[in-house]
Amino acid sequence: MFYRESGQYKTTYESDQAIFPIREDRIGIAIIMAMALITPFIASEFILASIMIPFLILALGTIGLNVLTGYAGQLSLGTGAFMGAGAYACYKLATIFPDINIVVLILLSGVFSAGVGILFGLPSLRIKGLYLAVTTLAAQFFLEWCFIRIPWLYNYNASGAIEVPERRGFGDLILTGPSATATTRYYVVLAIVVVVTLVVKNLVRGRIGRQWMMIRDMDIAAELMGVRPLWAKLSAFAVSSYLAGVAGAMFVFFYLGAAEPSSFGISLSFQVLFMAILGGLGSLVGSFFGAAFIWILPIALRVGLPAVGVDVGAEIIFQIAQMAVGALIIFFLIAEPHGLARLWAIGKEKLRVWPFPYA
Amino acid sequence: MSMLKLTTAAFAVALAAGVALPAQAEDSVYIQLPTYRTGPYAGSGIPIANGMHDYLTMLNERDGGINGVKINVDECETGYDTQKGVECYEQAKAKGTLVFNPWSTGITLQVIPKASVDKIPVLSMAYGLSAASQGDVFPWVFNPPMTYWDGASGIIKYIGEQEGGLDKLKGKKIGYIFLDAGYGREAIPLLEDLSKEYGFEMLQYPVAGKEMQNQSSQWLNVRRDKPDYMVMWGWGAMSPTAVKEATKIRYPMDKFIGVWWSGGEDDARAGGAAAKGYKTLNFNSVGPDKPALQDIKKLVVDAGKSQVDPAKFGENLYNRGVMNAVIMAEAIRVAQDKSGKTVINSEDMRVGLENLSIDAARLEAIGLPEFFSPMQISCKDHSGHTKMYVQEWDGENWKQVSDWFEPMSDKVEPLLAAAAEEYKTSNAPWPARAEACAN
Amino acid sequence: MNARIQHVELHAADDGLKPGDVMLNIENVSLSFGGVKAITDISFDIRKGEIRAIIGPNGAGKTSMLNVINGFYHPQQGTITFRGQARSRMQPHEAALSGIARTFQNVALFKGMSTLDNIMSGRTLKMNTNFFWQMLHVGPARNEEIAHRLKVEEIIDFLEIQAIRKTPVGKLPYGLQKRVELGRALAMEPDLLLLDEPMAGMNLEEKEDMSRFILDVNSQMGTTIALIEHDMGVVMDISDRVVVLDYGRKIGDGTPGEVKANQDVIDAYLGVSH
Amino acid sequence: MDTLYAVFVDPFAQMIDMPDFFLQVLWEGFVAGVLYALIALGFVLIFKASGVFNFAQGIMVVFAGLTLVGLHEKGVPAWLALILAIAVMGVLALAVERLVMRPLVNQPDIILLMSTIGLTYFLVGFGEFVFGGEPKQMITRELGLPTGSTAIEIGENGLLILQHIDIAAAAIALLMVAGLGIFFNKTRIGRALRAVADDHQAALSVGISLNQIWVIVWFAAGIVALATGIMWGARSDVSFALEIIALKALPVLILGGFTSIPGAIVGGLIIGIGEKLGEIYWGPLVGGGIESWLAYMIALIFLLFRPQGLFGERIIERV
Repeated sequence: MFYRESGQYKTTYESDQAIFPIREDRIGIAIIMAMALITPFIASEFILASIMIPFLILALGTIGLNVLTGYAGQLSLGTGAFMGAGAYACYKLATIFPDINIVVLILLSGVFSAGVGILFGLPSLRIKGLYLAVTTLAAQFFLEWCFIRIPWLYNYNASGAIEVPERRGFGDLILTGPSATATTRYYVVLAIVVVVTLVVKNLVRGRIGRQWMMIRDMDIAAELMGVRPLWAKLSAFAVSSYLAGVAGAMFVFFYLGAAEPSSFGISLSFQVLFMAILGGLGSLVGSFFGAAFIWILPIALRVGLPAVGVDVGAEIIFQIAQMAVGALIIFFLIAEPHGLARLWAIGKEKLRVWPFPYA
Repeated sequence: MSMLKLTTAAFAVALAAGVALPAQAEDSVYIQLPTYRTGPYAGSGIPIANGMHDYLTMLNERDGGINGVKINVDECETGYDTQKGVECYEQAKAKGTLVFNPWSTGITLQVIPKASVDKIPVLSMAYGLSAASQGDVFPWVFNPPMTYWDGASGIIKYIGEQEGGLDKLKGKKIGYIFLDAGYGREAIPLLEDLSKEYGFEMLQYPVAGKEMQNQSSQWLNVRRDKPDYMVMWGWGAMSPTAVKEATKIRYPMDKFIGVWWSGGEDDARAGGAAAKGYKTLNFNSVGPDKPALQDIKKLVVDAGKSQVDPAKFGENLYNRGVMNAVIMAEAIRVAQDKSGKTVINSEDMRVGLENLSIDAARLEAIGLPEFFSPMQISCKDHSGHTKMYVQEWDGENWKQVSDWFEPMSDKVEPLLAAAAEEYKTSNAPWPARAEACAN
Repeated sequence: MNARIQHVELHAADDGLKPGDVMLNIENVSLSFGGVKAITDISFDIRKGEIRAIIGPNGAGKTSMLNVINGFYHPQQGTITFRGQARSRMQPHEAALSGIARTFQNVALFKGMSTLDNIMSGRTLKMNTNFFWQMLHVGPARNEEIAHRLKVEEIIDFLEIQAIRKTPVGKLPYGLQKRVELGRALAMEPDLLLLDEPMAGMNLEEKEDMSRFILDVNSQMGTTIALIEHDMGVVMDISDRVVVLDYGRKIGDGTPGEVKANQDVIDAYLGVSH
Repeated sequence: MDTLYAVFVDPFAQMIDMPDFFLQVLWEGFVAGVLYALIALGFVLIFKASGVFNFAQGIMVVFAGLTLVGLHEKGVPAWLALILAIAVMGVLALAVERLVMRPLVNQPDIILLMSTIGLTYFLVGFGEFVFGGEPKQMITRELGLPTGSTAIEIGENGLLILQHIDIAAAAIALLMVAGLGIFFNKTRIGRALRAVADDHQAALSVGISLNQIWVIVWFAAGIVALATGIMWGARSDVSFALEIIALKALPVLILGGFTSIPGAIVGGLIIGIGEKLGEIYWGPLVGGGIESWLAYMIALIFLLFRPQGLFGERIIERV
């Protein structure tokens, strides 16, 4: 009733190819953006710092993996390490160039992780499918080792950890470090995530995104139509690891505040992979759904169960959350292998023809 | 669509809970205990968690809390994972915890900068950042009864005694096998320093966290290098595996000395009879016999309010957990005294910790005579650098084999000051101490 | 209409060849996998502007032949000359670049994409705005996208598939998928179009449509076509010349009439033992 | 020049210099390799019969071991605990087939892979929930497995120490491979399994029940996991920290090919011995700890030259 596109005629291909060709979608996105903007005024600091900030950052990491796996069809189990590459690059940049705005450095640090991504993407030219997934584990473990064994990366810090220095920008606002308020960090993260997501959307709806999808759906046919697999796969690896790197840098600079190599372990890779799959491969909006779900479910269980009077030990809740996540992953794979994004699409489809059951 | 609803519902619950968090009763204080009863480090984490939890519960049961103020305790499972640790910290902060005990050097490093801003004292009992003992730089961080560097110096001192003097260390080879994380690396600068000073060669054998249970390469290297002594900084599943591997290569166990964290009964038990002679440092007494421990047994364990396996009650790491709780409880008392309030907040707690003094008489009074060496924390010294001893595994139990002795404070203290300065510069702008010393 | 968006004509490139000149020449080509010979010493040519059929029983090496032509397989022996240029190990995307397009025996559409995107993907080689503009999707990138969209819409009109423009191709019936695949190949504006069994699995009506499209492509756009087809009726009706393969060897070559009269061909199809 | 010497000459000089130590390294690598191979074996069983890349094999090892030890801790005698643990693996196989594999039939590889990662998460939570999170000691003695060690003298002062449990592990691995070989080649179910591996639909059409086959392979993989869990648990403790080590089976599979049982064994030995030699003799050059990634790198480089694995056949792509 409220969501109907009939009567909205497009007279140019330009308007037909807009990101949100349907008016209701545009209104919806405006409402979501408005809500995102006022969140700091209504939510507690805990929600802002422990839920919203990491959720947005991980959503960006998920988009990164989605570019590679969802759009270009190359399965990767090394996202955590690529995020780490970005984080360490950003740490080095921030300590070498203390006067440059940290947002610039964060966006720049992705370039380094992109380089690493290209390097580890090279085998994808010969190795495919599950075999490739296993080789990305080489990237995961090798990079983790580098974060430990190359002291230069953490400025020879005795503890082997990187600690986020305080940096100011945009006037004299404290952006990073312990004194940065959750609200400031939230807005910076939100801005970066929204802008970068838009850019990725542009990429995937244009020539480059089509090339990725061609390689994903039928690599031989793509090649016979003039796509150079080298270029298409490596560009996917580059963009994907760029996004992962930016997400990793933000993860440390705006969320964790300090990081050890184990912060970028394989469990982070899996976490992001779950977000991508549950959200829906090949869907940007799905990345947000997936990230929200995987991030919030355990916290909701942890905070929510005691709040509603279920009194069990912290570790029991932890174990229940772990079981729940595992079981839900299987459940959703069975119920809807294409993830939350598909459910969303089906929901929209139903709304469009409501009150009739089908069009 | 069910998924969407679920997400929304989950979010709503989280939101509601998040808003409801800071509420607390008038006559109680809240302490969140970050613990890990799951994951690869659970073997060490469980007895610690039980000890902390049970002592505080016992105070509530026996005395109705501290000076009539109940201690609200809940646990937050970190799994020894820094990311989860930060979550727990944020949750603890939202619920107004008096003090934060990270129980992981990684998490400690993570929360040190935050805690100073949020005004929550971090109590990292004999772990974490050694340099945090410098109260003038780290007003919000406490690491009593001593630092890792005290421990490392203690081990070298003990080895020196075995060899008949520190000068005999010249030309000796001392191997250092450690968990390759913030925890295990913390002792390296001091050991390197001492190796230069006394002329022994230090060989490093890092064990990656995820390879803890696969140490055969490290021990093959040990077998090749034949170090005269082995020093271990192990935790969780690393320690039992190391003990087992050491027996496998037939390393002389009496030359194998662990830090206090590698001294769980289960750690040594894993090596079976062959582990006899394995030594570790310690700074608390082992065994269930102290009166306060008996109170715990009666009021908490036997009443079914504890998760501890009765057979493991009073073991080393359990008592370590109790000791951590004693420090908190005593600090609360001091804080109540200093602030004149019974329901204190985290800033009062910091003052309490900073003026904490537990002497032999006080230990006697709380039913824990000679439970640990008397400690005195001050504005300047947040660690106390108290005494430790060496214990040896006799195949069944830990036996104290040395007197209580002091660390090489003359060697450690200047390094601590230098490290604190370095931390300050590398984390510039590090806030200057704003809190007055309340004396 | 946006003035900055230039209109591109849809036809094969002018390569200086006149209709009837040899466009592609295959000489003594042999291909084997391990010890198995797929193609043995085959020679034939394809002339500009013609419809050339390749026929033969199953396993005769027809598809392998197409794979050799567009660089997917590399023959061990023999030379291939395209537009006067002999080539050595050419990569598939280079074949595409030189103007060879193709459809597949088992539909090889990009299943995750819509009809529109599938056909747009045929324009890949003709699009060249850089990464920077692609990221912003304004200016040159958007103009380019729209210019090529116009082109693709022409093809959609030509193939009469306007209604399924935004449908994911995986949901389409087989006959329409084949049509979309042809559209995708046409979007490349090829000089030489290779069709691998374009009518397999179609009913009579669909076959008639497809035949009409092939003839129209050939006559209106001037595209040279090589096709593999099992339906002899169709082959004889629409092709100018036919080459017959059997067990990886050439056993006949000529106009439909000549081939029909060739004794070897009749034997091969009726199964006379060798 | 020094670098070249350190990389190409010195390690070999060390090997010759201390032959007993070299043999010890080989032996340790061999034992580790056998254990990797055992994990890989369970994996191959499932992949062969269902095309499922079973990421959960590693966690099944821990879960099986934990069940055994956990039951014993709760007072069940060792022999009964062993039987019960086997039964639990059987129930797990049934549950996985019924609740995971059957509803997901015909889904793409990545979905099946993801479901087994989901299974991994579930089993970790479930195992800890039931048996507690702390590492447990394997009941080696109670199961009648040998403990202790034998030292063989080599040359002057040379000593090769062989743990009896390691010898037992190698022997059991050998027996399992032989047993599976016979099972696959000589029995009716084995033939059905191979048929399913070749072509699901064709197998269905000749009356083989896919569901039944899947239960059988998951059960067989569960038993292999239990054996692995016992062996590995005897070397260190049974805890979920083993999970990461179990990932080492993946490069083993790459080397050996996903479907080859001999490949799993040979791949396991190459990885096990290769990473030990690398760590001991070349690791110190770059600061040690290379064991954590060496196996994956070996696999990666190997794949670049032979994408089909050691025993796989070259794939001819068709369009």
